[in-house]
Amino acid sequence: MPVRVQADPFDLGAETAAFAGAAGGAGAVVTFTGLVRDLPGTPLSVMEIEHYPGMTERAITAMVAEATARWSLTAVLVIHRHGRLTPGEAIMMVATAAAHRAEAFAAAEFLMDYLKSRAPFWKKEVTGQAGAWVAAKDSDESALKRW
Amino acid sequence: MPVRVQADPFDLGAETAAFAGAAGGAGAVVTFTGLVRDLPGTPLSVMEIEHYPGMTERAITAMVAEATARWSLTAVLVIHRHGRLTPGEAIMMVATAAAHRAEAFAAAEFLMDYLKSRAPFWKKEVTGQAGAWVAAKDSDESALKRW
Amino acid sequence: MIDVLYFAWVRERIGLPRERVQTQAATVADLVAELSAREDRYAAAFADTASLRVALDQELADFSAPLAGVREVAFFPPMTGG
Amino acid sequence: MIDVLYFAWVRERIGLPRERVQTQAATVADLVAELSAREDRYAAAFADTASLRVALDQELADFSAPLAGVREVAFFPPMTGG
Repeated sequence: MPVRVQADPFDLGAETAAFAGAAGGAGAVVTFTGLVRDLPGTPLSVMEIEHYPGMTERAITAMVAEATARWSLTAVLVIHRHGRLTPGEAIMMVATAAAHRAEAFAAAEFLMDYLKSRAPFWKKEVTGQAGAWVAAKDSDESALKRW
Repeated sequence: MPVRVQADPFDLGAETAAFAGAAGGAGAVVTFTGLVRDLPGTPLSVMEIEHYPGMTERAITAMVAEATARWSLTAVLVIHRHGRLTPGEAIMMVATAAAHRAEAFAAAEFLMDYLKSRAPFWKKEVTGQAGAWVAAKDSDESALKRW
Repeated sequence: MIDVLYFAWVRERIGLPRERVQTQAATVADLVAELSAREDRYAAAFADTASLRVALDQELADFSAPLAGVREVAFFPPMTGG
Repeated sequence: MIDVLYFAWVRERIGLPRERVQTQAATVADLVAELSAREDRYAAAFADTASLRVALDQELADFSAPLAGVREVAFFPPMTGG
């Protein structure tokens, strides 16, 4: 199943290796991984990710269908976590496989731009007792205009 | 060392996991992997990759320095194999880490465009006794113009 | 009867994740007006609809969209996935 | 004396990967002319310099580049890495 929304951690290395191993006729594999930042010297904060069960899977599946229609992809994978994540953990990954690199890159960027602004996830950074919802960026909304 | 030119296979999963694990303050990791195509129904052919020892490392190191100067990257990795590769094997990988996804994607695409046309590697596809040098593509040369 | 869902700071401001609402509202905007008239916490959550998004039956929609036949309405801030 | 290296089909056509060449050639183009005059296999390899690339001391260069001070010249087809 190319779309997985889950609370559990995933193994980035194993997922990447399995994806490339099953990519078959592809010459080009692109992955994107989003990480909870782990900045030395800053107070340790966790990230809480809320989502809209049902709509999340539906929205991402529609994005994957759109990407598959636009580019000749031999495989696509989207994994996105929700719940409580600690610094350094992978939040999500996208992988695309295609015969040519331009298509694999374009599809991965397209999926990322849509995931950022059109998949129903909301991030909250919690430091100590205080939590702050991450604000959506205008640059993320405007990134959609290129597609 | 962010540039490795080697005959030995590399472990894509382990390299990706290690890279993301060491990316520190990065929120975004992009990888590109080039694979020897493994098309069902076509005769099995191996790929022989010749390179120019010394110049290869020098050229890739210069590309990495240029990428690091252009974008705010927290880490870069380039692994490129030479010698005899079989279908499905990884030829090379590029990984970039940055605070923001646009920079990680741009740097990875930049490095790929330059590796394709400016790093001294030459691919030969060998099917049975016959070998054919892979021709450079005009589209790869023109891809450089965007940077 | 319609299911109304709230996420992220909308959920926190209103103080619950979902409720069933008896309404004759014709559009999303009408429903927002009805809810805002109930209590301050609703009025606070819906004060600036430009900073809110709405989904009807799990598809993004506009505040002018009709509610006829809709079973589930969700209100939330701009999404921050990826 | 200068080291001259050949790669890929240039190497195959000329039949060796490298050689030391005694030359007074002022430019890469002059060196190509000297080598082409030696034997058919060199003439064949250098027949179309538009399809060749040259590196001087491991840096890409033009065929019009001077050879003064250069220790290593390499001829090869357009690169196909990645």
